[in-house]
Amino acid sequence: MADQKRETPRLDQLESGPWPSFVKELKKSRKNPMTEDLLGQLERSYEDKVVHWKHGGLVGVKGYGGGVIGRYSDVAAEFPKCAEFHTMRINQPAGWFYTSTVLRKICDIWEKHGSGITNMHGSTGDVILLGTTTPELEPTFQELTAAGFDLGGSGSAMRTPSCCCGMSRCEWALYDTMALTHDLTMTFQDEMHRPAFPYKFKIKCSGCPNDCVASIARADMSIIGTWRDDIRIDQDAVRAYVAAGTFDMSADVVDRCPTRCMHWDGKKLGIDDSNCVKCMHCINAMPKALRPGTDRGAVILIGSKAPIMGGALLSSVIVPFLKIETPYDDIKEVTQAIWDLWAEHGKNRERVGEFIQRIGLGSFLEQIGLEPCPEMVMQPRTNPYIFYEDESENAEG
Amino acid sequence: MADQKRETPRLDQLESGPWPSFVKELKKSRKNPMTEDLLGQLERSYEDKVVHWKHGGLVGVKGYGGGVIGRYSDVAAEFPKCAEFHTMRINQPAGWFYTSTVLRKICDIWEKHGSGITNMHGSTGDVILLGTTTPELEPTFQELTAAGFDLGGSGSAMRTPSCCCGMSRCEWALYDTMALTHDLTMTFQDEMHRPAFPYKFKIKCSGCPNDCVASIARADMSIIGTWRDDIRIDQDAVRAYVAAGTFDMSADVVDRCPTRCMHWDGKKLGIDDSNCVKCMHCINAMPKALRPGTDRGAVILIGSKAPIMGGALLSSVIVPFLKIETPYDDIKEVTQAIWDLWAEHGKNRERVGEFIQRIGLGSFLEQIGLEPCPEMVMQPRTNPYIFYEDESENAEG
Amino acid sequence: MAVETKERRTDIGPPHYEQFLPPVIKKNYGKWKYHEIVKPGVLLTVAESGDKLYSVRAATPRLMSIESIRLFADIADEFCGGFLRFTSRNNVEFLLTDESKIDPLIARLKKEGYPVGGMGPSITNIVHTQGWVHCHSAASDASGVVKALMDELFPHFEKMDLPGKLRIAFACCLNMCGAVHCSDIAILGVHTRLPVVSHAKLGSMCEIPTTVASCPTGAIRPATVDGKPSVEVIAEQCMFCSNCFTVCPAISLSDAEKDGCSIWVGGKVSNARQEPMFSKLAIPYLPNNPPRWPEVVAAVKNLVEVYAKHARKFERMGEWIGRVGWPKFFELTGIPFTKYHIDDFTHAGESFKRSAHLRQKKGE
Amino acid sequence: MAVETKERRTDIGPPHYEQFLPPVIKKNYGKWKYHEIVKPGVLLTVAESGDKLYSVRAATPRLMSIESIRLFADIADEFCGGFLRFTSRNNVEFLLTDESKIDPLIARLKKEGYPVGGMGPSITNIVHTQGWVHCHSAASDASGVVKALMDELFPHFEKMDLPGKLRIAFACCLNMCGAVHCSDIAILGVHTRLPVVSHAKLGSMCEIPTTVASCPTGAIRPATVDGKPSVEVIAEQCMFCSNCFTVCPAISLSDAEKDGCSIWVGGKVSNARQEPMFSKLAIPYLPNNPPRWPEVVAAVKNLVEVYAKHARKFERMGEWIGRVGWPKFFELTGIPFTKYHIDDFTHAGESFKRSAHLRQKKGE
Ligand code: SRM
Ligand code: SRM
Ligand code: SRM
Ligand code: SRM
Ligand code: SF4
Ligand code: SF4
Ligand code: SF4
Ligand code: SF4
Ligand code: SF4
Ligand code: SF4
Ligand code: SF4
Ligand code: SF4
Repeated sequence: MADQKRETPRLDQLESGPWPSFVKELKKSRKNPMTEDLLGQLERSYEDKVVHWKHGGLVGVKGYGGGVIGRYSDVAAEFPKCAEFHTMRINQPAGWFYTSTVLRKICDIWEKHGSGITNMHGSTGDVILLGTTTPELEPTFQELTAAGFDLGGSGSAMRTPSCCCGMSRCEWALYDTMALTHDLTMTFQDEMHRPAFPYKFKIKCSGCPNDCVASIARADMSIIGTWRDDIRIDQDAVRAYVAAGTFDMSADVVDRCPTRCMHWDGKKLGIDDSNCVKCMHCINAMPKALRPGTDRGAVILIGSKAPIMGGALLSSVIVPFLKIETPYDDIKEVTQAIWDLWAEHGKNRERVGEFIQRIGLGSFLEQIGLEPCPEMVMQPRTNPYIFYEDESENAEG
Repeated sequence: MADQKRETPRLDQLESGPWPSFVKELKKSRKNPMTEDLLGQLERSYEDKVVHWKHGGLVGVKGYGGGVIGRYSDVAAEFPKCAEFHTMRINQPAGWFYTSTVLRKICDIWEKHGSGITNMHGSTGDVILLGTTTPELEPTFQELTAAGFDLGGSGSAMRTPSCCCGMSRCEWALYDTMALTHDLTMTFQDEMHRPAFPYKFKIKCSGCPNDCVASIARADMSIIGTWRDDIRIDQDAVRAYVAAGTFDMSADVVDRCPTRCMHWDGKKLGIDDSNCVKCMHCINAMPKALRPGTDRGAVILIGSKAPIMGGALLSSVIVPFLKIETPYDDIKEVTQAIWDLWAEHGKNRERVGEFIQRIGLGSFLEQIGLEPCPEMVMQPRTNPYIFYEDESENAEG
Repeated sequence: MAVETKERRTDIGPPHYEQFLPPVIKKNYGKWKYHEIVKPGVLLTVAESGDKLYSVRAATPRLMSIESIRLFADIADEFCGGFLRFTSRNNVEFLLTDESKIDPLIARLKKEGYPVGGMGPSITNIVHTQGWVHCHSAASDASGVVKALMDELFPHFEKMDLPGKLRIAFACCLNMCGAVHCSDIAILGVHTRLPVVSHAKLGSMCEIPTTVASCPTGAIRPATVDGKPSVEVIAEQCMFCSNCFTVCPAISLSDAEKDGCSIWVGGKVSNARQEPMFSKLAIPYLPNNPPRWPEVVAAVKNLVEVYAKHARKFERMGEWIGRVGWPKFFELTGIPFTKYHIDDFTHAGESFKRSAHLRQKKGE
Repeated sequence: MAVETKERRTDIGPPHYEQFLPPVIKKNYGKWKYHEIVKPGVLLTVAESGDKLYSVRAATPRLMSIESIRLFADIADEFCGGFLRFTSRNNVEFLLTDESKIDPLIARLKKEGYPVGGMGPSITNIVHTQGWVHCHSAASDASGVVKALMDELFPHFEKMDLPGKLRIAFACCLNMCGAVHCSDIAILGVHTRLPVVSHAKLGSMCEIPTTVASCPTGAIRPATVDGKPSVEVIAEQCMFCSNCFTVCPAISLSDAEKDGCSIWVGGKVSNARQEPMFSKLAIPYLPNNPPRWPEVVAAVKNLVEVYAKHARKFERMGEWIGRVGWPKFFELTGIPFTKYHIDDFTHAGESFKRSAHLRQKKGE
């Protein structure tokens, strides 16, 4: 059946148009019988308007509790070559940098052992190798490690950390995102490969508050670069932007500053840095004229996640400013303290953000040994339901 | 004991100072033995730092389920004259207007039947007659009704509605708060005097968004005047304010407009009324120059309350604009519809605001027969937990 | 409808307000043009007709003897044809048309101990509650704290020297009978010790299911004590709200040494500029120290002075804090930030700071 | 640590990124000065040293054949010494120092079907998920909807003609594997029919307590069906989140006719200007209509065009709506506002409009 091409009239309609076509990609690999059957099954889904995959069983490679997502067809009789169609999550190099050489190595391995179809990349950041069978998992894994690659995370484990390109290419990187990501990934190999948490735990590192890796929305721990001193201003360059007329300095920059701490008199740009909340907007608007300060570090935020099950969360501040310096001991210590607490007291399938809301941020901080500070809240509590402990310690002079 | 003055060294310290002293007030009435003992008991509380009242039992006047708060001393042996010390809540005239004549009538009645101590007024708005005994309740009530007064609300009933002075003295009143309050009070006498709700229900009427009767924070139904057309501007008067220099037009007015819909070029004030949210600020700043529009009515909001037990609530919009015209049928209909639903499905001690949050605003609106509109929300939902009914009705062309 | 005797009047409602309005108001009702605060406590309202109404606002302690009400009646007769009103914040207003009587009226009121002021950008009367004078639930007195506070804040009542209106409220327990949850500054009486249950009485005095249901945090469960049906309180889950006490007289939370006051800031009610806001916790606990609560008075005074110094014109307390940020508020007021400030009730997560928008403190 | 054979390498982690960096990056790492988008899809980054790096960004469908990856490798060898990277939104970037190679590279990429663009104020790649290609949970396909959308929105990828960045995301079920909850525009696959329980299989395939606990609204309770232990779903309490299905394979929610897509708007992630925001519901339901989902495409296109026409420079979708108000958004887009738009989950009350700040529509 595999050397006979399946009819895919519905999918074929997605080959036309200016945007790169995933159907063309599938067809490029259709010489692989798994992919040929995948095309067939997908066409079938387009006809039936339902998915044709079943829950995955527990599959994986020896000694690893994750990194592979098992997948089985519910129409295997018709599409036997993709009856089993597991994915392997391969930990990407920090910043998603490659050379042609190393990419070809991955392609060769996947040509030999899998469907030839990938995701570059998965939403968490891994290289996703889409579709292979249980027996192929271990050989694939061994060839990958030989080529220098390892599995990423899945299940109730630390997940593959990811980061923006940071210092490699961006003038705004306020700490070395790629170095930190690589170091944390290496340090926490055990936590990634042998799930021992109540649920998944993701780390994402962005070099500045633009947050190009969406860490504040998609990571249990979000590490976002920032600075403490003054924005550096080149007044000539500011005037050049204004002269060029690409934007209206008052309406588009000054009035858009979230704290309105900028002042423009037509000649000189003033910034009240004590009220600047490091949002990046003015710098984004004038990259040649404004630069972040030089006293740099990061904000650590915790707990973002998708809606299941208590509703989506954004991460919230637990360390307003931290210098990011090798060997990153303080970040590792706070991470470990959080994991210890959450691993012991978190419920099954309770993300750390939900856990904190359940036990209370105040009590969470106390237990991981951090001092509360007003930067952690949008505002102090509005309800009077205070769990007073010993009033003598609350009394104020 | 009563003709012998009690020692009140602690309270005496509160007689000095520029602010009017409640201790002086108590002493002015100490010829009344109840008040003499009250002074004694209060001094005792100042000494013990605890309250000396017990829970009240059910006391009241015939045919009424509320209007009286029973109160008993827990140190009655020592202060026998205030062993029983009930308060009567007397429905104030709308806007708290009085003549000297009518005030004297109340004083005479209270001199005869009670402690001679009052609150002008209670937080809900009533005249509070503080302190009498069970046998005095009915005679007091009869003399009050003879003088034209009636009891206010207490318990799980409609509470005494109140309002700002509105059209009687304020140029900003966008509907007749006193007329509406009086009419609603008269219409709902039964609901006020014979508690039949799951919990209390308060109505407060403010003539404009300044909300001088705090309706949005302290009323289950808040009726706040507003307008739909353009703010009327007297440009000469605007310039006069600027010339007088009491404020900085740009910094204090234009930049303080919540939607930044004002424009000042040094000579002329422009307002983009389509973006004006009727906050009143610019009008407050320049009462001689700006006036609300002439197409007037009110916003109806629902559900505010103090924190017990799900947390405090502010009222939220259920009717973004309504013309307020006698006989106020539409307000009465919506009130009745809300009461019917809440009375049937509300839990014991569940305020209507909590009830709405429990059953969902969408479903609440459906059941009281109001159409949902985007003015009712700060923003549409962010979570995907939608109770779809029949998808055919959701489908969109 | 209730059963009632023939002659007994019921459900007559309040007297119609119209009979209490002075002629100038009746004539110009709904036809006012503009107003002006001519001096502290004196509001001039001008009608379309050109008629003028003066309202002179005097402080009251709210808790009033009938002797003082009669005094007000006499003053009203003397200066303004017997017409007066009270305000939504328990001040009294004398309503005049004769401008020449304003100063004598002010002088008279002052002499009698009811000073004039509380208008415009000032501190007006404190909305408050019963306290030890009448309520069983009070964790602090109300009138005493208010008197002590206003004696100290008095200059701001008589002068209009603040950036904007500053509304203060006091409530003696978490029921918050008043404006505490939405005030520029609020003082709230709090219990901080566990409920004490009289197991002997509970069975006969309270319904156990109602008592259990009353607890917002589920800290109460049914229990049999000494063979009698009663309830027990799970210590770690109790946050001292007193709601169990409200529904069950066999429970008590009062504690002479551990009751006290908390301080809240930054709420508002008006729609002017920013939308209405709740008050936020500033100081979790201060002791009850009658008769003048010096710790509470000092704390409030500090808040008022810091606000007065730093806020811009028209800015309410909460708007000012919103502009400079909470870290700055704690820095300027010198109030320590503790875990109590971090919400941990139902919607707690909504108050966490979920962005990198931070005013960074410059490094050393 | 796991048991492992001697020769078997485990826990080696990813390769170190340094070996993949082009020389210009190695030299100027952390020492960049400024950047400039020289034309759509071409970013110039200038180092303190004066060195210049050009990044040319091309679209990918994310779902890539190894044949195409090899093609990218060949192109990288030809134009930029073999150095390339992928972005956080699944585009590919070729890293050059030789300015003269930019245009030939762009031409070549375009010829191969990987057009260049997606920078600056434009629409870049859609963050998306597996859909019918790989996930058991999908209520809609992912790649197909994305392809249909981007074909239609393509001009906004190639040009920088929008007020600000416009980020689109797609997820095929409520697990939202990606950026749906914080995107300018998000499309979300939804089930709208009750879970169907295979009572015969459930007992052996699923843990009943886990299944019961999985439901956010408590709609599942244990039940005995035909003498076997199983669960039942309380219809009125189910909001089709599929979480029970995630933990229990004996439950299914797929429905060929009733599954579909919802549309969300106004989320963002960056801290630029306003703080990060969640996406808000715009359209509760549109049908699944493969292969090109015309209803979804039309709806998104309308949203993009309305935004493009009305937003100010730099303003993201949610910032624009914040400025003009939600009523205006619904008016301009012509989308009907329904009860589905009103939150009714746990924190619902936080979304109610609790002020009189309303843009009143002028009366007729
Ligand atoms: C492959 C990937 C989607 C993709 O196409 O890229 C993916 C695929 C799945 N995700 Fe995911 N998630 C993927 C990134 C995400 C992200 C985005 C991120 O990491 O930045 C999220 C949102 C952020 C977050 O973590 O909350 C995400 C939130 C979920 C959730 C909901 C978790 C929650 O707490 O709300 C589930 C449900 C679960 O865990 O049971 C889930 C579950 C799943 C499962 C395992 C399905 C399941 O029910 O067990 C999917 C397997 C699909 C398959 O057959 O391949 N996936 N998942 C992404 C991982 C690739 C990679 O390793 O690079
Ligand atoms: C007298 C008064 C305080 C005052 O000094 O002015 C008062 C006094 C009491 N209130 Fe109140 N409330 C008074 C206005 C309020 C207000 C303010 C308002 O109406 O604008 C509130 C906040 C707004 C609200 O309704 O939520 C208020 C919220 C409460 C609550 C909490 C209700 C909640 O849903 O959170 C309770 C507790 C209860 O009902 O069990 C309560 C309960 C009580 C009780 C009956 C005590 C109790 O536990 O049963 C108090 C009786 C005191 C006494 O012995 O005289 N009182 N109460 C006010 C009524 C006077 C009047 O009729 O004019
Ligand atoms: C007399 C009274 C209404 C009544 O029927 O009793 C009243 C009367 C006036 N208010 Fe008020 N307000 C009165 C309580 C309130 C309240 C309610 C409260 O405090 O509990 C509020 C909401 C407070 C809040 O937001 O927390 C209130 C918020 C305002 C505002 C908005 C101020 C702001 O910037 O937020 C204005 C506008 C202004 O002052 O420019 C205003 C303006 C006015 C004006 C100028 C209206 C007018 O043209 O007559 C009146 C005199 C101003 C003054 O006192 O400074 N009135 N006003 C109340 C006097 C209370 C007192 O004795 O001090
Ligand atoms: C390459 C990439 C990082 C990476 O390591 O992969 C990247 C690179 C740059 N980003 Fe980004 N951003 C990248 C994803 C993001 C994301 C994440 C996302 O979209 O999922 C965000 C947050 C989006 C959000 O808020 O929802 C993001 C928000 C920004 C912003 C803030 C824009 C705003 O106004 O909100 C800037 C500043 C600007 O563009 O002026 C920015 C600026 C930049 C600059 C100019 C930084 C620089 O100096 O190099 C880079 C090129 C700009 C461009 O593409 O227009 N980048 N950027 C990502 C390219 C994705 C793509 O292929 O299209
Ligand atoms: S997050 Fe900041 S440092 Fe990182 S790539 Fe984006 S703009 Fe550059
Ligand atoms: S970085 Fe943001 S907050 Fe700081 S000055 Fe610039 S625009 Fe304002
Ligand atoms: S609420 Fe408005 S109308 Fe009523 S008194 Fe206050 S300012 Fe005047
Ligand atoms: S009333 Fe408020 S929203 Fe309207 S123009 Fe004046 S300040 Fe702006
Ligand atoms: S706040 Fe509490 S103690 Fe004070 S009057 Fe109200 S119920 Fe009583
Ligand atoms: S005081 Fe409040 S929290 Fe404590 S047991 Fe009583 S009801 Fe529960
Ligand atoms: S969003 Fe849902 S259906 Fe799509 S990949 Fe994630 S878990 Fe699977
Ligand atoms: S789909 Fe969601 S809401 Fe419905 S029963 Fe399953 S878990 Fe509960």
